[in-house]
Amino acid sequence: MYYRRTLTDAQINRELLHVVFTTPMWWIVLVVSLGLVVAVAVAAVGYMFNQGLGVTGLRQPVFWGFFITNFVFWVGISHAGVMISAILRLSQAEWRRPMVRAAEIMTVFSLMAALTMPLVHAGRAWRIFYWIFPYDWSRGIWPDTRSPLIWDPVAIFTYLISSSLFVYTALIPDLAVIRDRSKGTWRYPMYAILSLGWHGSPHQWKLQGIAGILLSALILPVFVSVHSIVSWDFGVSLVPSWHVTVFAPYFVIGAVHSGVSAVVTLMVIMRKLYHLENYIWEEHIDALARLLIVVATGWFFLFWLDFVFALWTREEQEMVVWNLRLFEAPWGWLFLTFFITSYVIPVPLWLFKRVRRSFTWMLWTSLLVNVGMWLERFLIIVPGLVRKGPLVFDYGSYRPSIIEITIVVGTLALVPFLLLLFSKFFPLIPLWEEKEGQKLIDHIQLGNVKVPALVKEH
Amino acid sequence: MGLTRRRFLQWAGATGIGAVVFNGCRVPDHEIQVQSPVRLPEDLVTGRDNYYATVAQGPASSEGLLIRVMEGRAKKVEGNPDYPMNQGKHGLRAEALLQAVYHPDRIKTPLRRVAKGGPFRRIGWPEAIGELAKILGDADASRVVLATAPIRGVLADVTQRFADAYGARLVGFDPIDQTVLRAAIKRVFGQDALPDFDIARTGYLLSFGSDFLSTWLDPTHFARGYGEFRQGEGERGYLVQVDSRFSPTAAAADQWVYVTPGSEGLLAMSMIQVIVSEGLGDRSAADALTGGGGASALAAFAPEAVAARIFGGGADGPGRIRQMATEFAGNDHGQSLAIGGGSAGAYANGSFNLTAIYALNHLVGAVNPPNGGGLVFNPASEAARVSAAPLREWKQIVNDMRSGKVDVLMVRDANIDYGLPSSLDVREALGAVNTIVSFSSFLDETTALADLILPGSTPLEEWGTDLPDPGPGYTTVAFQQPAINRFGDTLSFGDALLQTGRELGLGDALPWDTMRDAVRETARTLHETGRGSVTQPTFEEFWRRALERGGWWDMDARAGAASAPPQLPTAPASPELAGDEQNYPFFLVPYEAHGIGAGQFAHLPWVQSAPDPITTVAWATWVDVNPTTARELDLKQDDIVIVGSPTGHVIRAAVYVNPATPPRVVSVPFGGGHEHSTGVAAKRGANVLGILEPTEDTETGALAWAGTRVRLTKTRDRAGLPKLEGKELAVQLKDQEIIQVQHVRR
Amino acid sequence: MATQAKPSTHGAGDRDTPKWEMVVDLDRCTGCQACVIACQAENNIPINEESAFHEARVIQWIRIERYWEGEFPDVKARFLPLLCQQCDNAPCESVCPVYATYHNNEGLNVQVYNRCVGTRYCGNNCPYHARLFNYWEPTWPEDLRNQLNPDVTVRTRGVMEKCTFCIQRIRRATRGGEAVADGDLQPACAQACPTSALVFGNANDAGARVSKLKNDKRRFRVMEELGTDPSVTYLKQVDTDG
Amino acid sequence: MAEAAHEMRPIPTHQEVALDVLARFQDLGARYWGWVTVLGFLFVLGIVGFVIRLSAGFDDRSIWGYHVATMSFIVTTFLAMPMISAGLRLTKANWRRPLTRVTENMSITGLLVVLMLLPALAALPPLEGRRNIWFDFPLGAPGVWNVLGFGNLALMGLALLWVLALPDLAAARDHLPPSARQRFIAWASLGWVGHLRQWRVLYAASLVFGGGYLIAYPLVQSLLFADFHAGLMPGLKDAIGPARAVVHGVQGALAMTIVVMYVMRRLGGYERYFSVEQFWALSKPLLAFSLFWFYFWWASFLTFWYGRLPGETDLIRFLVLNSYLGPFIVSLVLNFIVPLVALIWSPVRRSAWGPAFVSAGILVGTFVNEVRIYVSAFSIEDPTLHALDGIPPGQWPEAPDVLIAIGGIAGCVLLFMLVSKIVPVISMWEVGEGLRLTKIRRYLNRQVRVIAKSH
Ligand SMILES: Nc1nc2c(c(=O)[nH]1)N[C@H]1C(S)=C(S)[C@@H](COP(=O)(O)OP(=O)(O)OC[C@H]3O[C@@H](n4cnc5c(=O)[nH]c(N)nc54)[C@H](O)[C@@H]3O)O[C@H]1N2
Ligand SMILES: Nc1nc2c(c(=O)[nH]1)N[C@H]1C(S)=C(S)[C@@H](COP(=O)(O)OP(=O)(O)OC[C@H]3O[C@@H](n4cnc5c(=O)[nH]c(N)nc54)[C@H](O)[C@@H]3O)O[C@H]1N2
Ligand code: SF4
Ligand code: SF4
Ligand code: SF4
Ligand code: SF4
Repeated sequence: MYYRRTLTDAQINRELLHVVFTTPMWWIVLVVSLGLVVAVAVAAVGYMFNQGLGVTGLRQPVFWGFFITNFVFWVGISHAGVMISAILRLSQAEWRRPMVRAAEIMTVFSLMAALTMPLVHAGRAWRIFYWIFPYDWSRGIWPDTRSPLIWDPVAIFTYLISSSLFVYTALIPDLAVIRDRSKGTWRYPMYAILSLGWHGSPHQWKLQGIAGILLSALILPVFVSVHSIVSWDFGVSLVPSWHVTVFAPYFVIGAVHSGVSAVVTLMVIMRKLYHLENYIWEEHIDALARLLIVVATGWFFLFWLDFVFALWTREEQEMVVWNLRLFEAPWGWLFLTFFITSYVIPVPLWLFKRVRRSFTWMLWTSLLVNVGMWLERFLIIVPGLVRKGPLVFDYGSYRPSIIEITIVVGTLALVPFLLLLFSKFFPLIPLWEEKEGQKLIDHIQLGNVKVPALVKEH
Repeated sequence: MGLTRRRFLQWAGATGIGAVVFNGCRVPDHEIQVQSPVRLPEDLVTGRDNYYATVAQGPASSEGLLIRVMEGRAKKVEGNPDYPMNQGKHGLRAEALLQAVYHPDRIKTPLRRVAKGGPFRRIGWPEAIGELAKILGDADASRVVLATAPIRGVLADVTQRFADAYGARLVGFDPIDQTVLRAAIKRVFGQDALPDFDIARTGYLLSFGSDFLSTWLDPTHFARGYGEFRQGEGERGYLVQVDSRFSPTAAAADQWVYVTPGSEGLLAMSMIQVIVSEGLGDRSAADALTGGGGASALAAFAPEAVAARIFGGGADGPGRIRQMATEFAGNDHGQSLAIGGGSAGAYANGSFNLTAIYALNHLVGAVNPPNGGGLVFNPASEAARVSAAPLREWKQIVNDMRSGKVDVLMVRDANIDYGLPSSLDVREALGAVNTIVSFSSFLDETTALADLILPGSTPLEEWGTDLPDPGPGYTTVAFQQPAINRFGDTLSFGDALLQTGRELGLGDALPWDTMRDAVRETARTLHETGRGSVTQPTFEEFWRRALERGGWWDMDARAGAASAPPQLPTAPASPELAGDEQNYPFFLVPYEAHGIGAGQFAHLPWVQSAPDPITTVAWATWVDVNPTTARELDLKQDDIVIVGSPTGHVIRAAVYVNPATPPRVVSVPFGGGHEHSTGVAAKRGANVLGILEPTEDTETGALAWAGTRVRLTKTRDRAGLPKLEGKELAVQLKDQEIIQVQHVRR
Repeated sequence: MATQAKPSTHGAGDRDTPKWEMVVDLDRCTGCQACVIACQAENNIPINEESAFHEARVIQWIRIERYWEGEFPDVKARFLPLLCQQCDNAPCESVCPVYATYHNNEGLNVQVYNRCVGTRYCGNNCPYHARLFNYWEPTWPEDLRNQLNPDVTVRTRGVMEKCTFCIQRIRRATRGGEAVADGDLQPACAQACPTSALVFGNANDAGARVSKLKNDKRRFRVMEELGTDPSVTYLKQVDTDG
Repeated sequence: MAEAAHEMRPIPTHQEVALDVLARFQDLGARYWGWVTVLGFLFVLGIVGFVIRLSAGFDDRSIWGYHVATMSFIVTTFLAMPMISAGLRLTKANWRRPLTRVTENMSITGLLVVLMLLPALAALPPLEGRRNIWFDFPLGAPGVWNVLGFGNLALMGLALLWVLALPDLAAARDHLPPSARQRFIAWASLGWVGHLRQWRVLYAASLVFGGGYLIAYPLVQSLLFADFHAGLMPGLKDAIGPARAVVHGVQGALAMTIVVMYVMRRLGGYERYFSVEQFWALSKPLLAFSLFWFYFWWASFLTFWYGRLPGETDLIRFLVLNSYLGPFIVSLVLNFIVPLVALIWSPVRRSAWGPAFVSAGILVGTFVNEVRIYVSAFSIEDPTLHALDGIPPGQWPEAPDVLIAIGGIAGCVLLFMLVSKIVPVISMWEVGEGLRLTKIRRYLNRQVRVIAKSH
């Protein structure tokens, strides 16, 4: 079933390194336009630093809004990489091969996008290192490790570093391939340095393999911890509707839901832009879609628990939050949109093989999921503050300012922008993984049909 | 740490770049310094402070203050614990005196208009005084009017002397004056001075329209007593607020009784009728009151006859009146006391109302009761006092101005252009006055029309005395002294008058060089009594001690008994509202704003920013509308409505849907809608004084400011009201009430 | 190196150290706002312009919340003065990543502006909404700056602030080391309060008014069920029924 | 490339497997009856314990705590096992084939659970005033809905068992000599002959019932948690509870599967089917779910502990720190620490004894944990309070409780042994299918297995 097409190594090299060695017009257009959006967002950040956070829509007591929502969203997206590469690698799912690198690098870039959010949302962003770095040069005082805001950067930096290592380790064999095809004053030395003298000896391959497996195993706890810790930013607080025990797994599985959907989106777009029809097939997104059905349903279960156990106390302060979420404009409409786009539309559709195997359908359904999941984060975070506790006197609303929207849109442009830049220098599909996959293809004859089969890896 | 020169230079360079970068994004240098936890800024208090005792007088309030001064700058206003009226407490307006001193829009030098209608030119004080003396010297003294806000003490004396010696007509102005109250007190008790109310020891307090916890007379003084009344030594007092509006006092009351606007006196009369006819209360007083006529003399006021007019129908009306009368006359709660004022006295029948209300006190022995808790008379005083003139007099002055009979108008905090009803067309009348001179420190509407401005100083910068009226029940003289040097080139009004008087050769009538001398003379007379709170052998010692304590008071100097036989009112019982019910379906019950009053405090940012206690609105004027009424008129919170009166004048303001507003009433606070004045006050809110019908109290001629009917017209506009309350009407969650209440049975 | 400040969660076990507390008598409070403005003046709180109300970013370290009950004619408005409750088990403290808010040995929840980076997490976790964020750089007209209290830091934009129990007054009163008589030391709000609804004092002094009142039969603490152990005790409002 | 594949035994044929399985299936020897007798005796003891409890009635709810804990233990271990089969089938793991039937046969314990549910429901206090997910819904809540939920799970399990057994029932039908058992099997095989259409139905039905079971199980755990634990525990608002129970269910099922495989290897001679590959493969998710178990517990513990709300702190004291500290530690060690420390080592995973040892511990830990959760809840006197009124002491089992626990577990094993003589305990068709989809070939210098992708 997999790898119906046999590809030669030369063909793989040629096709996957195409964009590295040529610069298509569409690439320039996309990079420039996305770059402009990012630049506008950077300008908005500058303006915000200059004026103060007054330019946001935040207010008493809605201290967190779009930025934190976006932070949680991007941390969520980052969960795709590990889910795809580490878990599938450990479970030796063959269909992982074309998507591992793109998923991992998306992890790295979305973590970067996520990290910008707590940075710019802080009242005095220029002092933020003071918050995270455990130094005590002049204060004689360390950051307070009791604060979830210390757990956050610790977990996220760990995740960022290990993900980057993960990407890099898997890149080395491909870097050597590029190095061998590069000339010039900067190109060759750059790849030569980056490829660390890789020449593909069995010893090197063995080390690389071990490193991959080890990193996969080690990164899994980090993966679970990151979004759990993000969830505890809310869970351990006393804000009604935040102080919920189910948040940690609920956030993690929601992250996987949005992250894997983002991988689907990325796969479809990559396939189109980079002409990767030989590598990304219906089977791949079909497998992703099946994974998504399970993940989304697990997510739904936890969402349902959150809902039921909020209502079950029939405490009025929980009720007012849910009342706002469900029945008050515009929150109710947002909630409806969130629920329909992240679950009601895509999951039943994915039950159909035809949908699962259609790139167009999968593109739009996966995009819908992330529209919904962005809103989900917003609806988890903000209503609890808008209706915070029994102090009805302070009940108000929150509307993001144009500055907040610009900055959030900037991060939405930043990640594809970085991905495009990355693709200019490194192949988005690992060459060696594809080549290895080719070696494992076999068939079994059953009666008069030839069934595709695989050499079992372990 | 091995700090080599090289590394040091690197660091220095890095810091320099950092400083440039951070400065570029407006991050100040101190941002980069990080605080050690060992010595926190909170631990460090340095510098020496001084406290100066002084006093702030309002039209009917008197707050003794201590001003904290550091390095010549006033930092904080605190209440003077020794001063009998406020005993260490102070209200928010007193706090904001600081902002008057350091106000960014304060007029800091004398100004003279270059040409009529032209711009102002700064001039020096000698020139300013000379100019004023020349104007007055040239003018026919009988065509000169001197208008000031109500004043007491030495300043009143100086002003009076100046006006008398020169021959000008001296007239007091206050948009919301106490003429009716004074007249009623005079009539019911034969007293010239306002009495004190011993709220702390009162058991049953029946208040008609007097918002004494927020704006009426001296709220800080009353609130001090109110705290004791609630949770003092004795039993908890019981407060009934009879009011056509839900004021902060009504909110604090145990019972708020809504009555049809203007029917307060009717209710009081009816209660008297019940008390007399049922033989409750003091029988001799009842006889005296009815002139021996007994209940039959009051038959017209029997509950059955008047209840519908008071409560607007409903079968239980008479019963309620009887119950109120019985409670008032009984002594379940201790000493009863009836007080009234505010809107209750602001109808055509205001005098009737207040007379009837205060007459109630005779029936329950509330006049100087031996155990306290009633009315306490203040000793009469010969000291000069400039009280606000009633509307009747002002109408005449405005007419005189219009017909060219006034050549010079001098104003000192008398903002008549803003404070008199628009239908009098004061602006046009002022146009006919040759020369307008203002002594105000801020550019209010009337000052903006002035030809010459001699900016006065603020209370923290000047000398003076205050004889509180109402006082605490005994002779009290507060001293006002400069806590700081004058900030800006200003001169106190008193000193300006003294100097001008010298120029004009009125020296005999004004025998002092400065206000300080005048104050010292007052002090000297007090010293000579050898009595009171400060007694010292030498005058200088007395002077120093009295200034330190903030004044002198003689607790043994108390007033005698009521000097007039009890009387009942004879004036009309009906409020005679302007406007017909058909076209103007709502009673307009305006009220002094909790902070900015009737506009006198609108220039002070703290006062403007203090939320109204009931609606929590700040900085704006709003219209209180009942929720059902709002629904009927399709009005929502924040909708802008036009409030129009039969005068044809209108205001526009946003609606506050107020659950406590009675259905047929709309309420609008005074004080907003300044055209001129400071940047803080100007172009903000609406001036409801402007749309009032210039109806008078039939007896005293005072403005019947609550006697106008209005209609509401919805507009398409909306304006979010600046209020502290959130977007939702704040009603506590039923399961999670955060305010706990102890329920007691009466 | 400086010694580490060790935050203790519970103020003052030892009786010699003062434990500052406040009692708020709801039966006295008339909602008059004197406390609000007194605090504003004492603590260099920027002027709450009209825009601050529109933006719902009013900074008042003590504010009077007004709750409605019922509708005309059976209507009540109840006032609740809310200030930082100086919780002995303060939820705002543990969430701050930089120890910008901590508990001192006198039972005060201290805010160190200089350390605050403005994450606003403490604000989220304060059930009393007592924490206020400086969204804008606070500014005063030049002349008005003359009034600023030199004992109190002027906060910059981007930091949290809240009621300090007028710590500068506490420091001034106690810097000589001698004991302070009950009532001599008052924060600005309690000092102003015309009805004496606010009573402040040392709860470790058994004779102090605050110690007596906090055990009054009308006592309660706002949201006591949260276990924040506030240092502000409220006395119930009294309603006379029927 | 694993060394296991280095020198490979030739792949047996489908027929060899079938004959071997059927021979064991046919055998009803003394050893079998001996075990059945012992288990039957223990089960009767359980019934005695139950009757003792019944005679005391339902007024004192606390005496029913251990009964519910036993029931929940069965739900969390035996009744969770069909999820393994359903889940592995969805992931198309080839190594699942020999062990799916063991787990499916275990769904027979659903019958016992439904029986045990009825007295448990009778012991529940009325809904009024206590927190519940029924919001005072009038139609028979919670009893009717619990019976429907549990019944649905039991039926779904039996349906899954039956449908997937059809080819093997047909084989047994054709293989066994005529007897009452053979006639019953013949009836049960529903005329299976192996049409393409029949196979299609079988695959579709396995998907429906497998998926259905995977959905029904969390709902049943939610019912258990909400009605029997949180609903009785004043102030407990622990939304993660049902999810943690599900995770615990998977852990318990994996452990029970491993233990059953180990016992069958040792006592039943099934080494050939339950090779190290199965232990190895199962011990990976076992490690994962042991970590998850802790993670899910930690998530709620941290939330409560950090929040410092007095009500929640009291609950922690009750359930974790004071009254049930002992059971908690036992459970923490056996369900988390031991699996973590043991199973991270590949040699331990790649053995039969290692996973079996860890799994046995997990089962003990699971029972203790169910005691902690349900006995504590049933010992609360007034569930309508909104916070604990003092911290009640832990409750030790009494003789009837011990009998019920032993009898319940024995009953489950007994049911499994009985049903396994109707439905062969190894899925012959699934194993056979796997054999056809596998071949051995040379790759570079060694032998490797090639597996075709299929259902
Ligand atoms: N290598 C090298 N040598 C140099 C120079 C150079 O550039 N390089 N520069 C030269 C020059 S220009 C100078 S001025 C000298 C400076 O040389 P010194 O005069 O030795 O100056 P410092 O080294 O600062 O030491 C001054 C001492 O005074 C103490 N002190 C500080 N304040 C007070 C006080 O109020 N009262 C008392 N009693 N003591 C106090 C300090 O603790 C310190 O011990 O060095 C000269 N030597
Ligand atoms: N950080 C720091 N600041 C200090 C002091 C310190 O110790 N540390 N010390 C203080 C004291 S005591 C002093 S005296 C001052 C000294 O302060 P400066 O007078 O600034 O002395 P130097 O730092 O020695 O630098 C003098 C400069 O002159 C240059 N120079 C050297 N020889 C000649 C020459 O023949 N002709 C010319 N045209 N230039 C020459 C050097 O290269 C150097 O750039 O600094 C004061 N400030
Ligand atoms: S009231 Fe809020 S800010 Fe003050 S100590 Fe308590 S939690 Fe912290
Ligand atoms: S806003 Fe400041 S005080 Fe509050 S948690 Fe963040 S850094 Fe700490
Ligand atoms: S105690 Fe001080 S800081 Fe706190 S509210 Fe009162 S005046 Fe403000
Ligand atoms: S000053 Fe006192 S009475 Fe006035 S609002 Fe504040 S607490 Fe209430």
